[in-house]
Amino acid sequence: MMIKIMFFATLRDYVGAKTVELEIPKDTTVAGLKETLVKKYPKMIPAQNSMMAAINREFAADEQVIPVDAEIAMFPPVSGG
Amino acid sequence: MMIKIMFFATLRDYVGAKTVELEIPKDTTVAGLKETLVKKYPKMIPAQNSMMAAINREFAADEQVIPVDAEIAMFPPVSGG
Amino acid sequence: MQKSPCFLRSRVVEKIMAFPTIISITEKELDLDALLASVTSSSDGAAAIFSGMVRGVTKRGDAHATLYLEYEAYTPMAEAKMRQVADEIRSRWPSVEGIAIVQRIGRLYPKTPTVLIVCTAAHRDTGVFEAARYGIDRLKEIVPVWKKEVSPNGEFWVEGEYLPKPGE
Amino acid sequence: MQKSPCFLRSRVVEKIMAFPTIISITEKELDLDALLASVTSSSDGAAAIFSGMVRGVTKRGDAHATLYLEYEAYTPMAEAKMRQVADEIRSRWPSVEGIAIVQRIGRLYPKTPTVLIVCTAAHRDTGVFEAARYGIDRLKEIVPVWKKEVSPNGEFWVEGEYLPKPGE
Repeated sequence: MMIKIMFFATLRDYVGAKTVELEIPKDTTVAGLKETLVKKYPKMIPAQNSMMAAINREFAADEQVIPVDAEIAMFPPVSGG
Repeated sequence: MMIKIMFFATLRDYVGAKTVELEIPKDTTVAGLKETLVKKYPKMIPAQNSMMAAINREFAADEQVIPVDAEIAMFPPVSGG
Repeated sequence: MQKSPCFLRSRVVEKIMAFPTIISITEKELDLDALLASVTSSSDGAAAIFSGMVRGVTKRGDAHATLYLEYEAYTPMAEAKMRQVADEIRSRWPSVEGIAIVQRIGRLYPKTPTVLIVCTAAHRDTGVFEAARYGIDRLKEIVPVWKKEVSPNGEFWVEGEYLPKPGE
Repeated sequence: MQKSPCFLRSRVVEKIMAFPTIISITEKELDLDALLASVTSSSDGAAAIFSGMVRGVTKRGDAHATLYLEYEAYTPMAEAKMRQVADEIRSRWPSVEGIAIVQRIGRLYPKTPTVLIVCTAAHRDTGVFEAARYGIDRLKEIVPVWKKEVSPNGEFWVEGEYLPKPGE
Protein backbone atom coordinates (compact mmCIF):
# COMPACT_ATOMS: atom_id res chain seq x y z
CA MET A 1 0.00 0.00 0.00
CA MET A 2 1.03 3.63 -0.51
CA ILE A 3 1.82 5.75 2.51
CA LYS A 4 2.91 9.34 2.90
CA ILE A 5 5.41 10.18 5.66
CA MET A 6 6.09 13.65 7.03
CA PHE A 7 9.58 14.34 8.42
CA PHE A 8 10.57 17.03 10.89
CA ALA A 9 13.77 18.66 12.19
CA THR A 10 16.95 16.53 11.78
CA LEU A 11 15.02 13.74 10.04
CA ARG A 12 13.83 16.12 7.34
CA ASP A 13 17.43 17.25 6.83
CA TYR A 14 18.64 13.60 6.61
CA VAL A 15 15.89 12.62 4.15
CA GLY A 16 16.14 15.90 2.22
CA ALA A 17 12.36 16.24 1.90
CA LYS A 18 9.39 17.31 4.01
CA THR A 19 7.27 14.40 2.84
CA VAL A 20 7.99 11.11 1.10
CA GLU A 21 5.53 8.72 -0.55
CA LEU A 22 6.41 5.09 -0.22
CA GLU A 23 4.99 1.69 -1.21
CA ILE A 24 5.04 -0.71 1.77
CA PRO A 25 3.68 -4.26 2.22
CA LYS A 26 0.40 -4.57 4.12
CA ASP A 27 0.95 -5.30 7.84
CA THR A 28 4.25 -3.43 7.94
CA THR A 29 5.04 -2.39 11.52
CA VAL A 30 6.58 0.89 12.65
CA ALA A 31 9.85 -1.01 13.27
CA GLY A 32 9.71 -2.39 9.75
CA LEU A 33 9.10 1.06 8.31
CA LYS A 34 12.05 2.48 10.26
CA GLU A 35 14.32 -0.27 8.85
CA THR A 36 13.14 0.41 5.32
CA LEU A 37 13.75 4.13 5.73
CA VAL A 38 17.23 3.75 7.18
CA LYS A 39 18.19 1.47 4.27
CA LYS A 40 16.80 3.96 1.80
CA TYR A 41 18.30 7.02 3.55
CA PRO A 42 21.58 5.95 5.20
CA LYS A 43 22.02 9.47 6.57
CA MET A 44 19.31 8.51 9.08
CA ILE A 45 21.58 5.94 10.76
CA PRO A 46 22.71 8.24 13.61
CA ALA A 47 19.02 8.88 14.44
CA GLN A 48 17.82 5.31 14.24
CA ASN A 49 17.61 4.67 17.99
CA SER A 50 15.98 7.95 18.92
CA MET A 51 13.60 8.55 16.02
CA MET A 52 9.91 8.48 16.83
CA ALA A 53 6.85 7.73 14.77
CA ALA A 54 3.41 9.26 15.19
CA ILE A 55 0.39 7.59 13.62
CA ASN A 56 -2.74 9.71 13.40
CA ARG A 57 -1.11 12.24 15.78
CA GLU A 58 -0.36 9.70 18.53
CA PHE A 59 3.05 8.33 19.48
CA ALA A 60 3.30 4.83 17.98
CA ALA A 61 4.94 1.67 19.35
CA ASP A 62 7.53 -0.14 17.22
CA GLU A 63 5.26 -3.19 17.03
CA GLN A 64 2.23 -1.21 15.85
CA VAL A 65 1.01 -2.16 12.37
CA ILE A 66 0.61 0.81 10.06
CA PRO A 67 -3.07 1.17 9.20
CA VAL A 68 -4.45 2.14 5.81
CA ASP A 69 -4.82 5.89 5.15
CA ALA A 70 -2.91 6.79 8.32
CA GLU A 71 -1.31 10.18 8.89
CA ILE A 72 2.33 9.24 9.51
CA ALA A 73 5.06 11.49 10.88
CA MET A 74 8.64 10.78 11.95
CA PHE A 75 10.77 13.03 14.08
CA PRO A 76 13.49 13.23 16.74
CA PRO A 77 12.74 13.82 20.47
CA VAL A 78 10.93 17.14 20.81
CA SER A 79 12.73 20.34 21.90
CA GLY A 80 10.08 23.07 22.03
CA GLY A 81 9.39 25.59 24.75
CA MET B 1 7.49 67.66 70.81
CA MET B 2 5.19 67.89 67.80
CA ILE B 3 4.70 64.82 65.66
CA LYS B 4 2.66 64.16 62.55
CA ILE B 5 1.01 60.75 62.17
CA MET B 6 -0.33 59.30 58.91
CA PHE B 7 -3.24 56.86 59.17
CA PHE B 8 -4.24 54.22 56.61
CA ALA B 9 -7.23 51.98 55.89
CA THR B 10 -9.46 51.24 58.91
CA LEU B 11 -7.38 53.47 61.17
CA ARG B 12 -7.94 56.46 58.92
CA ASP B 13 -11.68 55.78 59.05
CA TYR B 14 -11.61 55.50 62.88
CA VAL B 15 -9.62 58.71 63.26
CA GLY B 16 -11.51 60.53 60.52
CA ALA B 17 -8.36 62.10 59.08
CA LYS B 18 -5.41 61.12 56.90
CA THR B 19 -2.91 62.88 59.14
CA VAL B 20 -3.00 64.19 62.69
CA GLU B 21 -0.53 66.52 64.39
CA LEU B 22 -0.01 65.84 68.07
CA GLU B 23 2.09 67.16 70.96
CA ILE B 24 3.76 64.30 72.83
CA PRO B 25 6.29 64.24 75.68
CA LYS B 26 9.92 63.58 74.72
CA ASP B 27 10.82 59.86 75.09
CA THR B 28 7.28 58.69 74.34
CA THR B 29 7.33 55.08 73.13
CA VAL B 30 5.22 53.56 70.35
CA ALA B 31 3.13 51.83 73.05
CA GLY B 32 2.63 55.18 74.78
CA LEU B 33 1.56 56.82 71.54
CA LYS B 34 -0.93 54.02 70.83
CA GLU B 35 -2.45 54.52 74.31
CA THR B 36 -2.73 58.27 73.78
CA LEU B 37 -4.39 57.76 70.41
CA VAL B 38 -6.90 55.19 71.64
CA LYS B 39 -7.89 57.58 74.47
CA LYS B 40 -8.26 60.45 72.02
CA TYR B 41 -10.09 58.36 69.37
CA PRO B 42 -12.14 55.67 71.18
CA LYS B 43 -13.27 54.32 67.80
CA MET B 44 -9.77 52.83 67.55
CA ILE B 45 -10.41 50.44 70.45
CA PRO B 46 -11.30 47.42 68.26
CA ALA B 47 -7.97 47.88 66.41
CA GLN B 48 -5.77 48.39 69.44
CA ASN B 49 -4.21 44.91 69.47
CA SER B 50 -3.55 44.67 65.75
CA MET B 51 -2.52 48.20 64.83
CA MET B 52 1.03 48.67 63.67
CA ALA B 53 3.36 51.63 63.70
CA ALA B 54 6.05 52.42 61.17
CA ILE B 55 8.81 54.88 62.00
CA ASN B 56 10.82 56.18 59.07
CA ARG B 57 9.27 53.43 56.88
CA GLU B 58 10.29 50.53 59.14
CA PHE B 59 8.00 48.47 61.35
CA ALA B 60 8.48 49.74 64.91
CA ALA B 61 8.48 47.83 68.22
CA ASP B 62 6.13 48.92 71.00
CA GLU B 63 9.11 49.79 73.23
CA GLN B 64 10.78 51.98 70.58
CA VAL B 65 11.11 55.63 71.56
CA ILE B 66 9.76 58.01 68.94
CA PRO B 67 12.67 60.06 67.61
CA VAL B 68 12.51 63.74 66.68
CA ASP B 69 11.39 64.55 63.11
CA ALA B 70 10.37 60.95 62.45
CA GLU B 71 7.98 59.95 59.67
CA ILE B 72 5.26 58.13 61.61
CA ALA B 73 2.50 55.96 60.12
CA MET B 74 -0.11 53.76 61.75
CA PHE B 75 -2.10 51.07 60.02
CA PRO B 76 -3.77 47.65 60.31
CA PRO B 77 -2.15 44.41 59.01
CA VAL B 78 -1.53 44.77 55.29
CA SER B 79 -3.87 43.22 52.71
CA GLY B 80 -2.39 44.06 49.31
CA GLY B 81 -1.78 41.80 46.37
CA MET C 1 -38.74 15.25 23.58
CA GLN C 2 -39.67 17.23 26.67
CA LYS C 3 -36.97 18.16 29.12
CA SER C 4 -37.56 18.64 32.82
CA PRO C 5 -36.57 21.98 34.35
CA CYS C 6 -34.07 20.09 36.49
CA PHE C 7 -32.35 18.71 33.41
CA LEU C 8 -32.18 22.18 31.90
CA ARG C 9 -30.71 23.57 35.10
CA SER C 10 -27.94 21.01 35.09
CA ARG C 11 -27.02 21.94 31.51
CA VAL C 12 -26.71 25.57 32.54
CA VAL C 13 -24.39 24.61 35.40
CA GLU C 14 -22.25 22.60 33.00
CA LYS C 15 -21.88 25.61 30.77
CA ILE C 16 -20.86 27.83 33.69
CA MET C 17 -18.32 25.23 34.80
CA ALA C 18 -16.53 25.09 31.44
CA PHE C 19 -13.49 27.25 32.11
CA PRO C 20 -11.57 28.54 29.09
CA THR C 21 -8.72 26.59 27.50
CA ILE C 22 -6.64 28.34 24.87
CA ILE C 23 -4.22 26.28 22.80
CA SER C 24 -2.21 27.74 19.97
CA ILE C 25 0.83 27.36 17.73
CA THR C 26 1.47 30.77 16.22
CA GLU C 27 4.02 32.79 14.27
CA LYS C 28 2.72 36.03 15.78
CA GLU C 29 4.18 37.96 18.68
CA LEU C 30 2.84 36.67 21.99
CA ASP C 31 0.46 38.99 23.86
CA LEU C 32 0.54 37.95 27.48
CA ASP C 33 -1.90 40.61 28.73
CA ALA C 34 -4.54 39.60 26.19
CA LEU C 35 -3.94 35.91 26.84
CA LEU C 36 -4.28 36.29 30.60
CA ALA C 37 -7.49 38.32 30.14
CA SER C 38 -8.96 35.68 27.85
CA VAL C 39 -8.57 32.85 30.40
CA THR C 40 -9.58 34.88 33.48
CA SER C 41 -13.03 34.19 34.96
CA SER C 42 -14.82 36.15 37.68
CA SER C 43 -13.97 33.42 40.15
CA ASP C 44 -10.19 33.77 39.56
CA GLY C 45 -7.93 35.64 41.94
CA ALA C 46 -4.55 34.20 40.94
CA ALA C 47 -2.59 33.30 37.84
CA ALA C 48 0.77 31.52 37.62
CA ILE C 49 2.47 32.06 34.31
CA PHE C 50 5.57 30.61 32.70
CA SER C 51 7.26 32.39 29.83
CA GLY C 52 10.20 30.91 27.97
CA MET C 53 12.54 33.34 26.18
CA VAL C 54 15.34 32.90 23.65
CA ARG C 55 18.58 32.87 25.64
CA GLY C 56 21.28 34.81 23.79
CA VAL C 57 24.04 33.80 26.18
CA THR C 58 24.16 30.32 27.75
CA LYS C 59 26.56 29.71 30.65
CA ARG C 60 25.44 26.29 31.93
CA GLY C 61 26.84 23.14 30.31
CA ASP C 62 28.20 23.83 26.85
CA ALA C 63 28.53 27.64 27.18
CA HIS C 64 27.73 29.42 23.94
CA ALA C 65 26.11 32.40 22.23
CA THR C 66 22.90 32.20 20.19
CA LEU C 67 22.09 34.48 17.24
CA TYR C 68 18.55 33.18 16.91
CA LEU C 69 16.39 30.07 17.15
CA GLU C 70 14.31 28.67 14.33
CA TYR C 71 11.24 26.84 15.68
CA GLU C 72 9.09 24.42 13.74
CA ALA C 73 6.07 22.36 14.75
CA TYR C 74 4.03 19.42 13.55
CA THR C 75 1.10 21.73 14.16
CA PRO C 76 -2.01 19.50 14.27
CA MET C 77 -0.36 16.96 16.57
CA ALA C 78 1.27 19.73 18.63
CA GLU C 79 -2.11 21.35 19.26
CA ALA C 80 -3.64 17.97 20.16
CA LYS C 81 -0.81 17.28 22.63
CA MET C 82 -1.09 20.78 24.12
CA ARG C 83 -4.77 20.07 24.71
CA GLN C 84 -3.75 16.81 26.37
CA VAL C 85 -1.33 18.72 28.64
CA ALA C 86 -4.22 21.02 29.63
CA ASP C 87 -6.38 17.96 30.42
CA GLU C 88 -3.57 16.41 32.48
CA ILE C 89 -3.22 19.68 34.43
CA ARG C 90 -6.96 19.74 35.19
CA SER C 91 -7.00 16.13 36.32
CA ARG C 92 -4.03 16.72 38.67
CA TRP C 93 -5.05 20.17 39.93
CA PRO C 94 -8.88 20.36 39.87
CA SER C 95 -8.59 23.88 41.36
CA VAL C 96 -7.12 25.20 38.09
CA GLU C 97 -9.75 27.16 36.12
CA GLY C 98 -8.42 28.85 32.96
CA ILE C 99 -5.49 27.40 31.00
CA ALA C 100 -3.56 28.86 28.08
CA ILE C 101 -0.70 27.07 26.31
CA VAL C 102 0.82 28.96 23.39
CA GLN C 103 3.98 28.13 21.46
CA ARG C 104 5.42 30.64 19.04
CA ILE C 105 7.32 29.26 16.02
CA GLY C 106 9.49 30.74 13.28
CA ARG C 107 12.72 32.71 13.69
CA LEU C 108 13.02 34.12 17.20
CA TYR C 109 15.80 36.36 18.50
CA PRO C 110 17.30 36.59 22.01
CA LYS C 111 15.02 37.96 24.77
CA THR C 112 11.87 37.13 22.73
CA PRO C 113 9.15 35.14 24.55
CA THR C 114 8.71 31.78 22.78
CA VAL C 115 6.17 29.92 24.90
CA LEU C 116 3.53 30.86 27.46
CA ILE C 117 1.77 28.68 30.01
CA VAL C 118 -1.00 30.38 32.02
CA CYS C 119 -2.98 28.70 34.80
CA THR C 120 -5.60 30.61 36.77
CA ALA C 121 -7.37 29.64 40.00
CA ALA C 122 -9.47 31.23 42.74
CA HIS C 123 -6.50 31.33 45.14
CA ARG C 124 -2.72 31.07 44.81
CA ASP C 125 -2.31 28.27 47.35
CA THR C 126 -4.17 25.54 45.48
CA GLY C 127 -1.40 24.32 43.18
CA VAL C 128 -1.44 26.94 40.45
CA PHE C 129 2.35 27.40 40.47
CA GLU C 130 2.92 23.64 40.34
CA ALA C 131 0.37 23.39 37.52
CA ALA C 132 2.20 25.96 35.38
CA ARG C 133 5.52 24.21 36.07
CA TYR C 134 4.00 20.87 35.08
CA GLY C 135 2.63 22.48 31.91
CA ILE C 136 6.02 23.62 30.63
CA ASP C 137 7.78 20.40 31.71
CA ARG C 138 5.19 18.31 29.93
CA LEU C 139 5.20 20.50 26.80
CA LYS C 140 8.93 19.88 26.53
CA GLU C 141 8.28 16.13 26.71
CA ILE C 142 5.37 15.41 24.41
CA VAL C 143 4.53 18.40 22.19
CA PRO C 144 6.11 17.97 18.73
CA VAL C 145 8.00 21.25 18.35
CA TRP C 146 11.71 21.52 17.55
CA LYS C 147 14.21 24.32 17.52
CA LYS C 148 17.33 24.85 15.47
CA GLU C 149 19.96 26.94 17.15
CA VAL C 150 21.91 29.36 15.00
CA SER C 151 25.14 30.49 16.65
CA PRO C 152 28.24 32.34 15.42
CA ASN C 153 29.85 28.87 15.09
CA GLY C 154 27.18 27.29 12.95
CA GLU C 155 23.73 25.83 13.34
CA PHE C 156 22.37 22.64 14.87
CA TRP C 157 19.04 21.14 15.84
CA VAL C 158 18.41 20.96 19.57
CA GLU C 159 17.23 17.48 20.49
CA GLY C 160 15.16 16.62 23.54
CA GLU C 161 15.78 13.62 25.79
CA TYR C 162 12.31 12.31 26.52
CA LEU C 163 10.90 9.34 24.61
CA PRO C 164 7.10 9.33 25.04
CA LYS C 165 5.42 5.98 25.51
CA PRO C 166 3.05 4.82 22.75
CA GLY C 167 -0.27 6.62 23.13
CA GLU C 168 1.18 8.99 25.74
CA MET D 1 44.08 59.10 41.53
CA GLN D 2 45.24 56.52 39.05
CA LYS D 3 43.32 53.28 38.73
CA SER D 4 44.86 50.00 37.66
CA PRO D 5 43.38 48.29 34.57
CA CYS D 6 42.40 45.41 36.83
CA PHE D 7 40.28 47.69 39.03
CA LEU D 8 38.58 49.08 35.95
CA ARG D 9 37.84 45.60 34.70
CA SER D 10 36.18 44.58 37.93
CA ARG D 11 33.90 47.65 37.76
CA VAL D 12 32.78 46.62 34.30
CA VAL D 13 31.96 43.12 35.55
CA GLU D 14 29.92 44.61 38.39
CA LYS D 15 27.87 46.62 35.93
CA ILE D 16 27.21 43.55 33.77
CA MET D 17 26.13 41.62 36.86
CA ALA D 18 23.54 44.18 37.96
CA PHE D 19 20.32 42.56 36.75
CA PRO D 20 17.25 44.80 36.53
CA THR D 21 14.88 45.30 39.45
CA ILE D 22 11.62 47.11 38.79
CA ILE D 23 9.52 48.20 41.75
CA SER D 24 6.36 50.24 41.38
CA ILE D 25 3.10 51.30 42.97
CA THR D 26 0.92 52.61 40.16
CA GLU D 27 -2.63 53.64 39.32
CA LYS D 28 -2.10 52.74 35.67
CA GLU D 29 -3.16 49.56 33.90
CA LEU D 30 -0.49 46.86 34.25
CA ASP D 31 1.43 45.96 31.08
CA LEU D 32 2.81 42.49 31.60
CA ASP D 33 4.49 42.19 28.18
CA ALA D 34 6.41 45.45 28.66
CA LEU D 35 7.29 44.54 32.23
CA LEU D 36 8.64 41.13 31.27
CA ALA D 37 10.67 42.68 28.43
CA SER D 38 12.16 45.25 30.76
CA VAL D 39 13.52 42.66 33.21
CA THR D 40 14.70 40.15 30.58
CA SER D 41 18.46 39.89 29.96
CA SER D 42 20.24 37.98 27.20
CA SER D 43 21.15 35.30 29.70
CA ASP D 44 17.49 34.61 30.60
CA GLY D 45 15.57 31.66 29.23
CA ALA D 46 12.75 31.42 31.76
CA ALA D 47 10.34 33.67 33.64
CA ALA D 48 7.89 32.69 36.37
CA ILE D 49 5.17 35.26 36.84
CA PHE D 50 2.39 35.71 39.35
CA SER D 51 -0.59 37.89 38.62
CA GLY D 52 -3.29 38.62 41.17
CA MET D 53 -6.72 39.56 39.82
CA VAL D 54 -9.85 41.00 41.44
CA ARG D 55 -12.12 38.05 42.21
CA GLY D 56 -15.74 38.93 41.45
CA VAL D 57 -17.13 35.72 42.93
CA THR D 58 -15.59 34.12 46.02
CA LYS D 59 -16.62 30.58 46.96
CA ARG D 60 -14.08 29.65 49.65
CA GLY D 61 -14.78 30.64 53.26
CA ASP D 62 -17.30 33.46 53.50
CA ALA D 63 -18.76 33.12 49.98
CA HIS D 64 -19.65 36.49 48.49
CA ALA D 65 -19.72 38.71 45.42
CA THR D 66 -17.43 41.71 44.89
CA LEU D 67 -18.36 44.81 42.88
CA TYR D 68 -14.88 46.29 43.07
CA LEU D 69 -11.85 46.70 45.31
CA GLU D 70 -10.39 50.02 46.35
CA TYR D 71 -6.62 49.74 46.96
CA GLU D 72 -4.50 52.22 48.82
CA ALA D 73 -0.81 52.25 49.71
CA TYR D 74 1.61 53.98 52.01
CA THR D 75 3.64 54.43 48.85
CA PRO D 76 7.18 55.34 49.97
CA MET D 77 7.26 52.55 52.57
CA ALA D 78 5.53 50.12 50.19
CA GLU D 79 8.19 50.69 47.53
CA ALA D 80 10.97 50.29 50.11
CA LYS D 81 9.44 47.01 51.32
CA MET D 82 8.97 45.76 47.75
CA ARG D 83 12.67 46.43 47.18
CA GLN D 84 13.35 44.45 50.36
CA VAL D 85 11.27 41.54 48.99
CA ALA D 86 13.38 41.62 45.81
CA ASP D 87 16.57 41.55 47.92
CA GLU D 88 15.22 38.63 49.95
CA ILE D 89 14.42 36.74 46.73
CA ARG D 90 17.95 37.29 45.41
CA SER D 91 19.55 36.13 48.64
CA ARG D 92 17.43 32.95 48.68
CA TRP D 93 17.58 32.19 44.94
CA PRO D 94 20.89 33.52 43.59
CA SER D 95 19.92 32.12 40.17
CA VAL D 96 17.16 34.75 39.82
CA GLU D 97 18.25 37.52 37.44
CA GLY D 98 15.52 40.10 36.68
CA ILE D 99 12.80 40.93 39.21
CA ALA D 100 9.69 43.08 38.83
CA ILE D 101 7.19 43.73 41.62
CA VAL D 102 4.31 46.03 40.71
CA GLN D 103 1.18 46.76 42.71
CA ARG D 104 -1.70 48.62 41.13
CA ILE D 105 -3.83 50.79 43.42
CA GLY D 106 -7.11 52.68 43.04
CA ARG D 107 -10.52 51.27 42.14
CA LEU D 108 -10.19 47.89 40.44
CA TYR D 109 -13.01 45.78 39.02
CA PRO D 110 -13.35 41.98 38.79
CA LYS D 111 -10.91 40.18 36.43
CA THR D 112 -8.47 43.12 36.51
CA PRO D 113 -4.82 42.28 37.32
CA THR D 114 -3.85 44.02 40.56
CA VAL D 115 -0.31 42.82 41.25
CA LEU D 116 2.52 41.32 39.21
CA ILE D 117 5.61 39.45 40.38
CA VAL D 118 8.11 38.54 37.65
CA CYS D 119 11.31 36.54 38.25
CA THR D 120 13.61 35.61 35.39
CA ALA D 121 16.51 33.14 35.30
CA ALA D 122 18.66 31.31 32.81
CA HIS D 123 16.74 28.04 33.30
CA ARG D 124 13.36 27.08 34.75
CA ASP D 125 14.71 24.48 37.17
CA THR D 126 16.71 26.81 39.41
CA GLY D 127 13.95 28.01 41.73
CA VAL D 128 12.27 30.67 39.63
CA PHE D 129 8.73 29.38 40.36
CA GLU D 130 9.46 29.21 44.09
CA ALA D 131 10.95 32.72 43.91
CA ALA D 132 7.78 34.18 42.35
CA ARG D 133 5.64 32.39 44.92
CA TYR D 134 7.80 33.75 47.72
CA GLY D 135 7.49 37.22 46.21
CA ILE D 136 3.69 37.31 46.36
CA ASP D 137 3.55 35.62 49.79
CA ARG D 138 6.00 38.14 51.20
CA LEU D 139 4.29 41.13 49.56
CA LYS D 140 1.10 40.11 51.34
CA GLU D 141 2.99 40.06 54.65
CA ILE D 142 5.10 43.20 54.73
CA VAL D 143 4.17 45.66 51.95
CA PRO D 144 1.84 48.37 53.31
CA VAL D 145 -1.06 48.18 50.86
CA TRP D 146 -4.69 47.68 51.84
CA LYS D 147 -7.87 46.95 49.99
CA LYS D 148 -11.45 47.85 50.73
CA GLU D 149 -13.97 45.43 49.35
CA VAL D 150 -17.19 46.88 47.94
CA SER D 151 -19.93 44.26 47.64
CA PRO D 152 -23.70 44.42 47.02
CA ASN D 153 -24.08 44.12 50.83
CA GLY D 154 -21.82 47.00 51.79
CA GLU D 155 -18.14 47.75 52.07
CA PHE D 156 -15.40 46.66 54.45
CA TRP D 157 -11.63 46.83 54.70
CA VAL D 158 -9.85 43.53 54.18
CA GLU D 159 -7.36 42.96 56.95
CA GLY D 160 -4.27 40.76 56.73
CA GLU D 161 -3.13 38.39 59.45
CA TYR D 162 0.61 38.81 59.52
CA LEU D 163 2.28 41.01 62.12
CA PRO D 164 5.79 41.89 60.91
CA LYS D 165 8.53 41.94 63.51
CA PRO D 166 10.19 45.31 64.22
CA GLY D 167 12.68 46.09 61.45
CA GLU D 168 11.40 43.18 59.31
